[in-house]
Amino acid sequence: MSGMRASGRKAEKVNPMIHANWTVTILEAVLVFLILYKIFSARRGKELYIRKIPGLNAIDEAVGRATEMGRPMLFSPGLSGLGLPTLQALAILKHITSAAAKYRTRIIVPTADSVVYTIAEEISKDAYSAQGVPEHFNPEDVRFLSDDQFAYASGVVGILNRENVASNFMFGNFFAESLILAETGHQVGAIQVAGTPQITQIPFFITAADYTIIGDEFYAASAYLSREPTLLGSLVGQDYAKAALILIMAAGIVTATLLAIHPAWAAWLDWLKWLKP
Amino acid sequence: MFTGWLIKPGAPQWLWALGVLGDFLIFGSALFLLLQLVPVRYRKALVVIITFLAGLIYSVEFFVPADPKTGKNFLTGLIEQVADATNVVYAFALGLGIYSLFRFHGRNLARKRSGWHNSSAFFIAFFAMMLAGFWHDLRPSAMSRNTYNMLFDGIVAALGATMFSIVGFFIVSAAYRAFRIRSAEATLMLTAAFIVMLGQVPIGAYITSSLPTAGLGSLFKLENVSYWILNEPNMAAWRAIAFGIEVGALAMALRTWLSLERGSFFEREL
Amino acid sequence: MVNELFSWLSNSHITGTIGIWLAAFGTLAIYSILYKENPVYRLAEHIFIGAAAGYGVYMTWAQILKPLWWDKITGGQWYWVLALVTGSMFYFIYSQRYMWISRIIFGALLGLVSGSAFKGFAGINIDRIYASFKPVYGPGMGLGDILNNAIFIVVLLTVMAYFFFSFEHRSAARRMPSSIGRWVLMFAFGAIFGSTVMARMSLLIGRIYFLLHDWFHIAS
Amino acid sequence: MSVFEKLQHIDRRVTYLLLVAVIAAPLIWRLRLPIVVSPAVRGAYDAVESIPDDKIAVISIFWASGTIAENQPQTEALVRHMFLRDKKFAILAFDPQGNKFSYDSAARISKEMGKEYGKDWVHWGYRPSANFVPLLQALPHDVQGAIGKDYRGTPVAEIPMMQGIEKIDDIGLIAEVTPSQTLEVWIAFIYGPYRTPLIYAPTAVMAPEGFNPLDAGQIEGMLIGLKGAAEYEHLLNRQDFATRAAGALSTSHILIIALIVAGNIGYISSRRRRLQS
Repeated sequence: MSGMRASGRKAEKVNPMIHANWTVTILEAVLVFLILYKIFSARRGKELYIRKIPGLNAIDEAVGRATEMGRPMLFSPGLSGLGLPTLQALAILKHITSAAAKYRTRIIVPTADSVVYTIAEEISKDAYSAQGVPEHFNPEDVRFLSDDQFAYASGVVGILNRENVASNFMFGNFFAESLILAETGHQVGAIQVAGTPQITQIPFFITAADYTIIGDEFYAASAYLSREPTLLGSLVGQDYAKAALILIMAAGIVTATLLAIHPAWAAWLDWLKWLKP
Repeated sequence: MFTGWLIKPGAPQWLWALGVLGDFLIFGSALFLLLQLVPVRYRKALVVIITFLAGLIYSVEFFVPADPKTGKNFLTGLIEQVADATNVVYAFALGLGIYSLFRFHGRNLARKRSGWHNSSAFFIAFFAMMLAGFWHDLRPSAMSRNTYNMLFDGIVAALGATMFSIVGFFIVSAAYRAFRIRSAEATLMLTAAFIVMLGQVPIGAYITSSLPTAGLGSLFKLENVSYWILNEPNMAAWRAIAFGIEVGALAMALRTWLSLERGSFFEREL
Repeated sequence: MVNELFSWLSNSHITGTIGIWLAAFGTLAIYSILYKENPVYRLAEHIFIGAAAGYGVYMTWAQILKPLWWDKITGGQWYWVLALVTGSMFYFIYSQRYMWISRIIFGALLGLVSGSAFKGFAGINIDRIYASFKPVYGPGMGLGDILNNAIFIVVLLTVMAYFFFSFEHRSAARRMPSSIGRWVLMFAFGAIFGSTVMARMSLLIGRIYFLLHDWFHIAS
Repeated sequence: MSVFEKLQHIDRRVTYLLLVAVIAAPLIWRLRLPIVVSPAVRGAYDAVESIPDDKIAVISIFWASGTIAENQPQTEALVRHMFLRDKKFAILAFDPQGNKFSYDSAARISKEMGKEYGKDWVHWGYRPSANFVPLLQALPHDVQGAIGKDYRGTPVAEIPMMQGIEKIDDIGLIAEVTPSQTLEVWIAFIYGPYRTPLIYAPTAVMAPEGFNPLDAGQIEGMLIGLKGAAEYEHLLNRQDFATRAAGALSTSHILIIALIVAGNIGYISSRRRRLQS
């Protein structure tokens, strides 16, 4: 797939786990159960509360502004090939193209991966057909630009400048080019909404974009925008899963503290080693 | 067909190419005809099943305990093949990307739209770089290597490094504009950035170089403060964000695998 | 004429010099965007995208298709032809009627991506969960460790609290952890920003040094 | 517009020009900014000094053109130091670009200092990074067998300085110059079992990877990015690229800080004025 991207810093170290042990199996089973349970209970029609995420409300505002000004929008789904962050980006793209099709506002989608390009084209075509205006879809607006990180950046910079873009959306995996895109968007006066699971790039979006979706608000986006019961349920399930992680860590902290005070209790408190990688 | 029986290893490359083409046509048409037999109402189900089965390969391989002697289970051999196959299949999609580029720039040229000369520059650069690559690979000589190096160093590497270095300019303008003490949040961000920036450069180390190198005073040396920020509070915050992101990704994976993500990508009936 | 060209191309000194001039002009052309968008930048952009695409085609062949596919077929593993058949399914997106065939390959890729998530989740998170079991107090611990661990725990919990979406934070006391979390986040983002500046400046310095030294021959 | 308002709205083009000026100046003219040598760099320097005469050093190259500004000066400073003290060394590249860059650098310095290829130094050529771990597993038992041929295609067994270099015990130091997470692998496969001294020369953003091993004594020293290379040059009493670049690093950071301060002075004063009026 696509090669290494220059990103600057790597996250904490990643230990490639080859096969699951029992602890991992049980932990993941619990998390999966919590998420699926909430999805299915939401599908049965349970009302769910989701807090406000200001950055995501801004998406509709940005679409509205481009429509009023009669200028195009740009959506960049990030640099990565087909992976989970890109899938989420494409789900957000679907929401935005549907709005674009509804208001007949032009949206340009430059991509950095052939497969992502293919799916993005399909999503856009689909969205225009669903709104009953398939003839408004311009296949040239969904483009493959380059799978080279900085050639892609140079192309998006060119489009942002030349097409007089009014709203710039950046969702997906971004690396060192995040600031190039966001700062150029700012310079051309576009209203910008951005979100990425790449933690190193979030600060650059915060400084240069108007609205930044932080951390796992990125994965909450499609639920928040579509209000689909499945997705809302999943979002609540994710909260429960995170709560489970917090409980495990709290128990671990208490145990570690007790062990530090009374090393002799190790015989009773050795559950910690189950999680030892 | 051809490649399996008729053409044996050692045959000339062009014969292999013909054989691959022939096999592709035979197998491709067979699969195509087979797929026509699938009734329209089962198409969606077929896609759902294939998605689920594909997901099973990696997940079952991960969860089934491995033979302690070899470190492998019954699927480990298969996933190595699947990983290669995925890479190969993915690589064939590059043609679509190239098609997209050619369609866009080709139309620019054909209709003499404004900027058409840029599109011709695109084509020239594309073919020059591609041919130089194959030339130096297939017919290595001083000439082909020089040409390849000239184009690679002079265009791809140089423009890439330049585009990358533009971040240096933009970091200055973004920091200047955004780091104002407008709110508590902005002030916190500014403070951390300020300390870490100073702690990383020689001049920062110089400012506090009069502090002792050991003991309590050394804690306040700028480079140590900056190191502490990066390794204690920053690491904890990073870990907390990452937990959320990872759980979000896991949920996304689950929904995709089980095709619960209805309406997230496609709506049109098949 | 052709012979002259060939003899130039055989001389690494000449091609090296041409390469440096190409690179220097390209560098200046790209930097011209900093002033404003202009025809020179546009030309450099198109050349860059073209060359990168050409390079991409060559690299896809040299690094993926040749070793993983072609060499296997010509080595006797004929069934790798099926990878080409599978890959061709992408191309049905351009047909209204057979578009659904492309969904099969999308489905398979989505399945593979999601199936490997369990492994990815475990590899990334198990170590980190374990590493988070930090004692808050112990007789053998120095004041520094105790403080650091306490800060670690507060930061971890408050930031995670910020990312809860479905719990209503009505009362101020309930809201407190998540607002502390948000402040901590901003502080952390500031630190990430600050720590990236040096690396980016190094690149820019490298580029300016190239122009001054390799091309202009000052700053030696 | 008052001075304070002007301070708040400096045109970005002006800031870019200032940036080019403050970077170019120390590169063109000698600008003696103070350099403080950190203990980590001192440790690396001392480790090179104490390589036994009957052992060789290995410089491992993982970098490519993307991080040349940081990793090349590190490589060159190490090479220069080894030539200066007559320590024999071998370069081993895991990146095709780094392979060429490192050979060119070492050959240039070798010529400049009157050293001879094959007698004072050798380049073991390039191995794909996929072979990194297998090579590290094979190297300790049979250096010449694991390496095979050098950069120029000569069997290493025929190279004068490689005579008697057979096992890991004949290697006195390993220097890892890298932009990626490769240190752990060296620690796991070489330092762990054989206690061969290691020094680490990462890019600035990767430096956090090194603090833990440094603290644990698994690495002797560390050169952090361009700054580390400059400190190393300072110890060698030289003022090469890194020293000048370190000046430029300092000046560019001072510029950013000055601009932030100026912007805030403008902001505070104009706000105060608005409150008064």
